[in-house]
Amino acid sequence: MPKTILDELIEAGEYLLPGHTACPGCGSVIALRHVLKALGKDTILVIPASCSSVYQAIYPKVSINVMIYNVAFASAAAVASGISQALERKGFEDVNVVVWGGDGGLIDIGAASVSGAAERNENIFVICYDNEAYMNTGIQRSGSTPPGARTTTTPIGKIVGFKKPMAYIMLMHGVPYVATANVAYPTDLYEKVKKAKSIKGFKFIHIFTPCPPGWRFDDSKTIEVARLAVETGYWILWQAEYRHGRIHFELSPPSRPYLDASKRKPIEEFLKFQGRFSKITEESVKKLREWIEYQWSIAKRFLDMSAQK
Amino acid sequence: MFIEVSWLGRGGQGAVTASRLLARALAKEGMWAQAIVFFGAERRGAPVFAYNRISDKPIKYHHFVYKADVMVVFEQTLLDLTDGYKRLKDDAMIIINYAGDITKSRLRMNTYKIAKVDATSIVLDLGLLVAGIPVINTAMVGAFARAMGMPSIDSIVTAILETWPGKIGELNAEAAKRAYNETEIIKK
Amino acid sequence: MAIYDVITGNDAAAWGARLSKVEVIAAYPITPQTTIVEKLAEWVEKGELNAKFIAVESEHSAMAAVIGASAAGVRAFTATSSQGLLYMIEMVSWAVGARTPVVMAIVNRALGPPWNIWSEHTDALMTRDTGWIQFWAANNQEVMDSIIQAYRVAEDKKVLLPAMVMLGGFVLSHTAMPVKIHDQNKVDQYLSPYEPPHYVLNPKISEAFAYGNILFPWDYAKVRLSIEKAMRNAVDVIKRAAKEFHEIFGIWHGDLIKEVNTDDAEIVIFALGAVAEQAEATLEVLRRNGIKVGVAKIRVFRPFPKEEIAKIADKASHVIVIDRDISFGWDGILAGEVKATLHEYKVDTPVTTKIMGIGGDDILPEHIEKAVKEVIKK
Amino acid sequence: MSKSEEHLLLPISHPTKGAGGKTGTWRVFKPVIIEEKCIKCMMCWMYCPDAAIEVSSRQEVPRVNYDYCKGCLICYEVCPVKAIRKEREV
Repeated sequence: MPKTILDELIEAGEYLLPGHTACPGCGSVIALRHVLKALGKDTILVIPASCSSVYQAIYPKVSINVMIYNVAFASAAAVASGISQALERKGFEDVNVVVWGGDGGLIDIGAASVSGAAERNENIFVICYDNEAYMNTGIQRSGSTPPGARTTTTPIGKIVGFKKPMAYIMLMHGVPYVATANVAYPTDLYEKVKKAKSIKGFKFIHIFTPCPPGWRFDDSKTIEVARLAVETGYWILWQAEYRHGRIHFELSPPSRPYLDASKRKPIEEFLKFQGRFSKITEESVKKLREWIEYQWSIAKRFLDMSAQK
Repeated sequence: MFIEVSWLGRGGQGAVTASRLLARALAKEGMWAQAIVFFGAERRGAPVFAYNRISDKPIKYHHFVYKADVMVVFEQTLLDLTDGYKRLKDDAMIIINYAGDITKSRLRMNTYKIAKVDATSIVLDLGLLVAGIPVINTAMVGAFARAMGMPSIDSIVTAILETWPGKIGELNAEAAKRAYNETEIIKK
Repeated sequence: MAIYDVITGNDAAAWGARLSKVEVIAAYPITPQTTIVEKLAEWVEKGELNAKFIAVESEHSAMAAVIGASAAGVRAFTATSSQGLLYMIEMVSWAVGARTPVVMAIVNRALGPPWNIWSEHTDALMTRDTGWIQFWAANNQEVMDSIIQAYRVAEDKKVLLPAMVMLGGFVLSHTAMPVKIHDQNKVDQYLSPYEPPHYVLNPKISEAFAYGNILFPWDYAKVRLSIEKAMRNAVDVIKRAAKEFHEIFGIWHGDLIKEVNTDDAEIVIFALGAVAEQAEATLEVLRRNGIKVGVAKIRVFRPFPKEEIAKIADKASHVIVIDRDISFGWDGILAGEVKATLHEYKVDTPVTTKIMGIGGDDILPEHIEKAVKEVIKK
Repeated sequence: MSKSEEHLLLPISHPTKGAGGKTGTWRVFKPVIIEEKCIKCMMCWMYCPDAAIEVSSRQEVPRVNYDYCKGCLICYEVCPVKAIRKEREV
């Protein structure tokens, strides 16, 4: 019987050890399990302040079986740059230097260091697990919180701002590899990380990871919520490579049907599960719909650009 | 021995580099020399100050020069513009870039020792221009050597060639040598 | 053979890093530091220095990158000034807990607003409590030599803490003066290649571990206490580093302090960096006038040389502390440290404090003479 | 730690199973895999946030490690053949 991705995932073993301290149903750790399977042992995770600085557990033990360097909130991509350059200087080029952080650390406060590392095309991965708010400090809005979502700093639902399209922003840096992923599609995530591993230079992967306590839904619904994000067109799965002045952009299989807006489920399907949207106004829903359209219009433009000869 | 030098130039003319070249050339002869710069909000053309402190033993002073023994002036208007005379000791020497008859200048010939060189003509002749501005700094270092009797022109040439290897260095060395030869010392 | 050259303090700092064979440099430009990293970038591009130069997007990232590089086992260097140092300060503090023995040159400059690019020590003194070893250089030779010594001290297995080397903005950074550029072989003899004895962030070398995950208060206190122990160990390590430097290079900048004419001095002046050397220069004039003055150049501000200061002050009948810095609502920062030290050691020599040279205001010999004469009148 | 190393107490942690303790005690409901219904699709294993469902090959029925299973019941939700039931524990 030929080996499937599932066999590969099983054979890869577990680098995330049971008995970590993430909340039950945490989307981020599901993603981390598969990311680490793809990366393997020769990996250094650089972790800024985030849920993952807590769920890795408490000194003198740690729940993750690869090397971890915990760093200050805004500094992760710069620390990773230093590590990567030092390893290269010492002749160790086949070590994965990986920033693993949340939307707060990588899309907001640490965005300058992420952008700087991208511009210098540092040989690092920046992998953002996006739970759409500052969960570690107790659910405050972030630049990645969608319109209408309630957080402790947007108690009636986020009114000001959209959701920062970080993956597109990174793509515009002209870095070798950018992808989005989603915990509901772990094999897609696994393959994207493996692909990124084969590329030298800056890699950015943006993973959608629902947070049961922060989004106020039942612990068991993480995968369902994540899948609905794709099926409603709210979260688009794609990967892109930049080579010789051209972007090669492709929609990933789970998102392909939804290029056709009529195939998408209504956004309400995604919203209704989540307490954070329980009091969402019609105006915010409209804003969300527009935002989704806008995200797809960008994707279409990149698809067209890739199709041109 | 303890000599304090002021360089009075305009932004772009290379007064700062001149003071550093001089210090470097003096060091080659076993002298201890500082080259000090006052950086403000210089723009091309605005007055610029640089200084040297020269001694035969290590200097531990770390301040600007307020009363110079020697002032190297890149053009005479700068003296009026900057209250230059107030920055001079009573028996100071002024080394000035000046074309034509020095007795027709506004310089206080009776107060100070004067050394004069037409550095602008030398560098125009050699084509030493940067961004359209004649760069007279190396010529003025040559004039300093003649007027003060130190360092030797050879040390200056060496310092110039170390700073700019190649054609640019040779042109600047030539400017320094010509200025050295053409400097006139006018007694008070 | 050593080369004898006339170079600026910033070039001397760059030479210090070059002779120390730094392997990763990450920096962001700021006046008056910029020419240090310009020089290093030039050497790296020309291949004269086998190092990686990371042109980061901020000072915060500069310190972050050198922490990462040092953790991964290389000798790392950066430099900054003023606002840049303050922007970086989160990571400055981080480097201590990370136990990354990086060295940083700080070209001291005043803080804004209003904008001011000239010399003042307040910037570096604001990092006083971070756990960095602090060297204060009084001239360009000392700038270069202190960087080499700083690596030796920082990387010592009894220490493993970052170290900074201070030089006054413009006063040293842009002032050229004779500097003996040491022979590389001699520097290599003095400073062995960096081999981290505590941890290396490299899965090819070490088993997986996590550095710095959450730690409960009782354990945290022990970890921080170990930093204090390392800082105390640094005292002897600095003394030995200075002594061996003298043996190899024949140059003595002092160890934690350099005393000048303190033996018979009635009045002793304490100061940092080039300000201390300016006071030293003024001594000659004062002594010629029969005033017995000495200068204690505080070369290392952290660890603070309390015992030495107490001894020097005890012999004198009056102490003057000159600060080119200010702690608003208190006094000069060095003055505070000296006064507390004398109290601790029960030395009752009177202390006069003088704040001068703020924002690059020139400190002239007559200012120092005046301060001394005021004390005499008392 | 010897006296000579007291200055170098590093905040270094080592990978350990159960670093956060026996997180199985967090559960209210527990998932139970019904072996005879299981089609070995491994969805439960794939989506377990706690790596608390164990399997070493595709030929096996996955096993729940109750020492660490926090009882989120994602496995119960994702099982395509309802081969997992939930049992109240508290």
